[in-house]
Amino acid sequence: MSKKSFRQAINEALRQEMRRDPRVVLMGEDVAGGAGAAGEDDAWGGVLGVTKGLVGEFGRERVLDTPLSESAYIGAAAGAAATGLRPVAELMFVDFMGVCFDQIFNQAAKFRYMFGGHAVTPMVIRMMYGAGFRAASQHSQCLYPIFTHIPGLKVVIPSSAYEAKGLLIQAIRDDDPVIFMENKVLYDQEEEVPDESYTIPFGEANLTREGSDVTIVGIGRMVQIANAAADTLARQGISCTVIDPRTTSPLDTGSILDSVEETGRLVIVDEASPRCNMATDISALVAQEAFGALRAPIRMVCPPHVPVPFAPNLEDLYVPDAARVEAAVRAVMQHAGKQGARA
Amino acid sequence: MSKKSFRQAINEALRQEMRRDPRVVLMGEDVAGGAGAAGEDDAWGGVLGVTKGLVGEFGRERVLDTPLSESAYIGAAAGAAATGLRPVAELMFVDFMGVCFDQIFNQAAKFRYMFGGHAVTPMVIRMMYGAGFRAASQHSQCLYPIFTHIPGLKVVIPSSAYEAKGLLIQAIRDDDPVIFMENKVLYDQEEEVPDESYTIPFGEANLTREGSDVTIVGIGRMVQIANAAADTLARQGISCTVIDPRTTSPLDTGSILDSVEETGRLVIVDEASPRCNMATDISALVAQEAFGALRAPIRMVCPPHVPVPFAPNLEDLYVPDAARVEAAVRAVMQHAGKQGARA
Amino acid sequence: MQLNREDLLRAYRTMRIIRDFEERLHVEFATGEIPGFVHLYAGEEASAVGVCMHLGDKDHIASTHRGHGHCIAKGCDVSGMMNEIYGRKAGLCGGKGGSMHIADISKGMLGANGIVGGGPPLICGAALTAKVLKTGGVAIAFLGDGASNQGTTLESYNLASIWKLPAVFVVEDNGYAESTAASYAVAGTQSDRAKGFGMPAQVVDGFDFFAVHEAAGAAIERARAGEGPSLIHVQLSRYYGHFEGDGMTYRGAGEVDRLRNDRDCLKRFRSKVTEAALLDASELDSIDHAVAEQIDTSVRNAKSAPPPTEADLLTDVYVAY
Amino acid sequence: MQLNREDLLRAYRTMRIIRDFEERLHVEFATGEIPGFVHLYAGEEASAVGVCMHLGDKDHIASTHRGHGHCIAKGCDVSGMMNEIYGRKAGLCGGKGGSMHIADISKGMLGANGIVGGGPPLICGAALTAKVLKTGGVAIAFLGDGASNQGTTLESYNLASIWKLPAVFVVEDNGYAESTAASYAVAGTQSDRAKGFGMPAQVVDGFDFFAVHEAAGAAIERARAGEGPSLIHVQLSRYYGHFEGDGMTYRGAGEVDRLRNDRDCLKRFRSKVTEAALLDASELDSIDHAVAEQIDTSVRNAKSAPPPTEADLLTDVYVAY
Ligand SMILES: Cc1ncc(C[n+]2csc(CCOP(=O)(O)OP(=O)(O)O)c2C)c(N)n1
Ligand SMILES: Cc1ncc(C[n+]2csc(CCOP(=O)(O)OP(=O)(O)O)c2C)c(N)n1
Ligand SMILES: [Mg+2]
Ligand SMILES: [Mg+2]
Repeated sequence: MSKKSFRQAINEALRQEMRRDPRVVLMGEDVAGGAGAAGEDDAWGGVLGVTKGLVGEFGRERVLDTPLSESAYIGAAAGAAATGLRPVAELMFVDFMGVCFDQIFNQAAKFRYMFGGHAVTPMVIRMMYGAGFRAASQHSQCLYPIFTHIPGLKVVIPSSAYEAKGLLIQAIRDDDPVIFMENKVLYDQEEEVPDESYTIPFGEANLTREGSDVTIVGIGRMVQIANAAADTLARQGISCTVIDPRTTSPLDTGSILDSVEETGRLVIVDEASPRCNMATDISALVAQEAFGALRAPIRMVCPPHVPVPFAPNLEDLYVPDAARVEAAVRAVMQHAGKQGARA
Repeated sequence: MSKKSFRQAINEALRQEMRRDPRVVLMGEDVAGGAGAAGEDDAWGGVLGVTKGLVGEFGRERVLDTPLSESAYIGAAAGAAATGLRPVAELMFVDFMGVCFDQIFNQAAKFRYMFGGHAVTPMVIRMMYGAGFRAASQHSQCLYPIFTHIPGLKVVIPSSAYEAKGLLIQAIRDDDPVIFMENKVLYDQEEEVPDESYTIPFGEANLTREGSDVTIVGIGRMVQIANAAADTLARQGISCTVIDPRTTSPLDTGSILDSVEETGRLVIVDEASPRCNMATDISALVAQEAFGALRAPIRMVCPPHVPVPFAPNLEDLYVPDAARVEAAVRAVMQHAGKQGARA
Repeated sequence: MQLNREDLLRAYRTMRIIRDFEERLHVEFATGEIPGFVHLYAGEEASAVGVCMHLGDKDHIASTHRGHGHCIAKGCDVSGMMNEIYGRKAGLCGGKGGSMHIADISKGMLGANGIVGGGPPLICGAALTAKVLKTGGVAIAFLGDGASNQGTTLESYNLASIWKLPAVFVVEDNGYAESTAASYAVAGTQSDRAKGFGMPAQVVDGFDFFAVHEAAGAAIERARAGEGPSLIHVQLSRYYGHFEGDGMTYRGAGEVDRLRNDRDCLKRFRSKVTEAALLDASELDSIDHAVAEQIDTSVRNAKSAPPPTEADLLTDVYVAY
Repeated sequence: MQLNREDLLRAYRTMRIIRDFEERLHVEFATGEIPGFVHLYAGEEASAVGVCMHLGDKDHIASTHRGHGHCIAKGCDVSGMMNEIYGRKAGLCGGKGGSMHIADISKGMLGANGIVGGGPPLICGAALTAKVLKTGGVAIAFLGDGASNQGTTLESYNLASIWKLPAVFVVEDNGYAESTAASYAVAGTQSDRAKGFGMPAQVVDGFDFFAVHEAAGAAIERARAGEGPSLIHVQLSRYYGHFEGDGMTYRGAGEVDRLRNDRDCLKRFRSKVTEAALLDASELDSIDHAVAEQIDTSVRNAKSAPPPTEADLLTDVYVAY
């Protein structure tokens, strides 16, 4: 056990799984870097250095730099998975899914069903998501609601380094296509991460904190925002449960419903665009399945329905922060009861 | 005024707008048909004959058969829209969005915001959606939740021939990128449609029926299913309001909230895959904004989280039908009150 | 690869099965009993069979919406296919896929595909598996002239080329994508495109089984030898509409009849092998009869076979969830 | 197009503005004051300027993530650009776009683009507008060697070709896509690819303004004359990393220094026009001074300019909603 960054945790998960299973191969743009160039090999290890060092250990047959052709190589990962490899493909930024989405949602995700259960497609697609990098509209999106919408995909969104390692190892061992989303703002964040390999099962939420007044569900990095808000609120006498679902598909509906049965109040923090996102998904689940327990409106803390802006001051306004979560929690705490709720 | 099919209504809308405005051009695979072939020109008029006859009137300079290159021609529509044309591009089946999504969501949808308000991109992308054709997993999806999720797009889903004509004319005159979704099962359905041109504004829901017990919101063809259910329920003494939002983006939140304030009960019927879909979106809206009015859990009637199956008996089970809507309405009517709701 | 008697009989039988399968579907579709979209391969048989004769179960193919011929040539069970097309539980995909999604991965058949251009990237993956796991296998993408304009296809040419994958791209150019002529929609030539991505290409007459067989043999041998991908431009024609229900008004008068009379791959095969005294006409006749019976039985069985059960709606989405 | 004195001065000034703009950003980025990703165009100036000298406001270009040079060459306001890069309200996009999304549609500049291969389809559209509305305009897509492997680009070649659009594809081949060499990632040649889609191609030395200018002139003239699209393969190099922060360890030792010394487009332009006595060195010197001052002012102003207001977060998503 030692302190490792989110980046290192992912690198270690990849390395350990590649050692364990020769069928695991990596592919993506610059995942090694320097292919065909005169200078250093392994020059990049991914655009933010996450896969650095792996080509040195596993060679270019298993760590494949790709051309700028996402449909071809993400589709190749699907075809390879269906025929015996266990590829981990990197899409770099989730924002690029628009040039290769067909291979993900119509091919990989549907093989098993369309083919009557006779296909197994064990692939992982890793990608960065999220705002905070001043990278503007085309490099800052979340988009996991889109993948969550698609039957046949699993969607994993780790909230910390420890989570990232265990969930990625699980993803690689999983026999279904897995979308693995890495919040780029977290890469340098460190925490204690075991050296040995371990898995965190899908569909089992993590209650990062337990309280009695309000349930807060956060997605990915928003778990941290939720925890920060809960800290402040605790000092003010409001006791929150914070739930990290870890995977949005499958979603651990039981943990969320159980918690709301106890607290009677729900706030959801989602960094994704607000329409048809995870906040609406979880809210709808609870409004259908735990309505009787609800003592206040469900509140969603999300960005506005606008593309991610470039200017730092605007981007900071765009992303949900702890202050907004605190305000939402206070609002549901102050709610008088069932009558006259429409504010 | 005369009886026209949904198909004819769309054809007429296109024809009238092309007559009115020479900047309106059509493009898509086989929208005329027969390009370069030895036989009949205008051989197809779209895969299900929707654009038949238009090339005869407007010529091949304005009715453009395209190669099988969705990224190129949908992107071309975006580029043409930004530079002075008003293109109506046809994607054929929404299921094909995966090969061209980038041009829709990262280009057309974001131009205006990324460019600080200096771009205008008046384009319409027409496409078929929905199950019922025994067309299996890759030709039967809804996917409008994905477009609704994207800021910068407008999403229109007409529920009948009358609606289709008025909404399509509005879409063509609109200055933003519009996704126009046509349920293929409706093409042969007829109703009275005015001969003259008319528009139906976006973001104004249509209450196809008003009642006092339950609000039912249906999306696209599901409005018809909702109305059929409401007919049956009316005979059983349950009085429903049925709301057709017409556009999911913008969404007429006011009409939905007002209705729930009156009825206190909400059922949403959405043919899209159940996670992060319009049913969750509307449910979440109401659970946040009209919670105090709710007298029962919100119920969502959606397909299961599976790809669309091929076998007719399975497909019929997959799509929400009136019986399921009726059952959901009865369930919310029978709900005892706020306590013990979790069933 | 030299063709012995067995091979010739197999080639003829396979082409005949495809032809009868499709001709019969054409008839049955008209009765309204077959659900969904059906794209017939009749007329193009020499391509699927000429290519797949070189392949074994460890080799993979990816097919298209017009997939029946490729499935049969790659060894998919014919009655399993017929059941699938009728939406039956006993179908190769349990009735969940239908005509556009028939697959049998155990036979190396990675699926018909409802997305034009869906297959070529997958084939890069199958070829990568062969390369990394050193299976000796090759991977073949069948694609149409229309699909040759899809970005996914063109990217795959490049990827296969730079990775020197054991892959072959078989462009089945039947002159049309739906109602749009290739002469309108395809700029340049298929061979020049291959060259643009550093691949060799061959152009072959797709009515001639032997020509296809030879070209495919060379391309596949090259791939197996680790020399990388190549492209075969097969020029052929479809006898029926794009899908059943297409009136084909865009085709020139008599176009199909002429092709059927003058160039048909089965007729040509028959006259060639009988004239060269490689096979007897009677042997071929008895294949014809046996195949007719086989197809008849498979249709009769499929018509009365049970559909999937309600529970099947929810299974097979994930291995575990 | 013959280049008169005015043209030569303009060409030099524009290249110099681009160079100084980029060199200065390189310095300023290191201070940490510039937000986001910044991709510098320094070294490639002759391409943007050689092409855009032929264009007016009714002609359109689509650019890339490495867009500053194209913007400046197409006439975007330099201080508006600098403000944009600093995220200021006075930026060309109100601070909402940043380096990767600078656009000025009134100048025919359809935007830098954060998506590699995003531009070529758009340019087909701009060219279609020119054709349908008979504006006489042409549309140019700039794209990198990396982008030449993107399906969107390859589809656009075909679409432009079959529609005979007044379009030109300028492949700026700087030998790398991020850290990956074109020699590894690009199979075939850019010219052969063009041929595969029925387009003529020219290969030019991208350090030589005059070579680019001539090739672009011919391609643009062809497009304006209604003879369809073509491709120009411009061979050049970038002086800085893929983006600021890239250590460029993948490049050969001394690679950039050699290029800067031996082939630099500004040096070459200067020696050519002074040796031929077309312009005086002193004229060029005074341009250098004026440009240095202009860039300095624009940076100084941008640093102290106000950011967008909170309300700006929510505006400009739709024309009306
Ligand atoms: C991505 C995509 N776009 C469009 C279609 C609709 N479509 C199905 S088949 C077809 C034509 C295919 O032509 P070609 O590739 O030549 O194959 P052929 O039908 O001639 O065998 C089209 C446009 C589709 N299925 N997928
Ligand atoms: C679709 C997509 N894939 C990947 C990226 C990440 N990316 C940005 S620039 C770049 C390399 C581009 O290379 P090239 O086209 O040669 O342009 P250059 O940077 O050399 O000017 C990559 C991979 C992206 N922005 N968009
Ligand atoms: Mg074809
Ligand atoms: Mg480059």
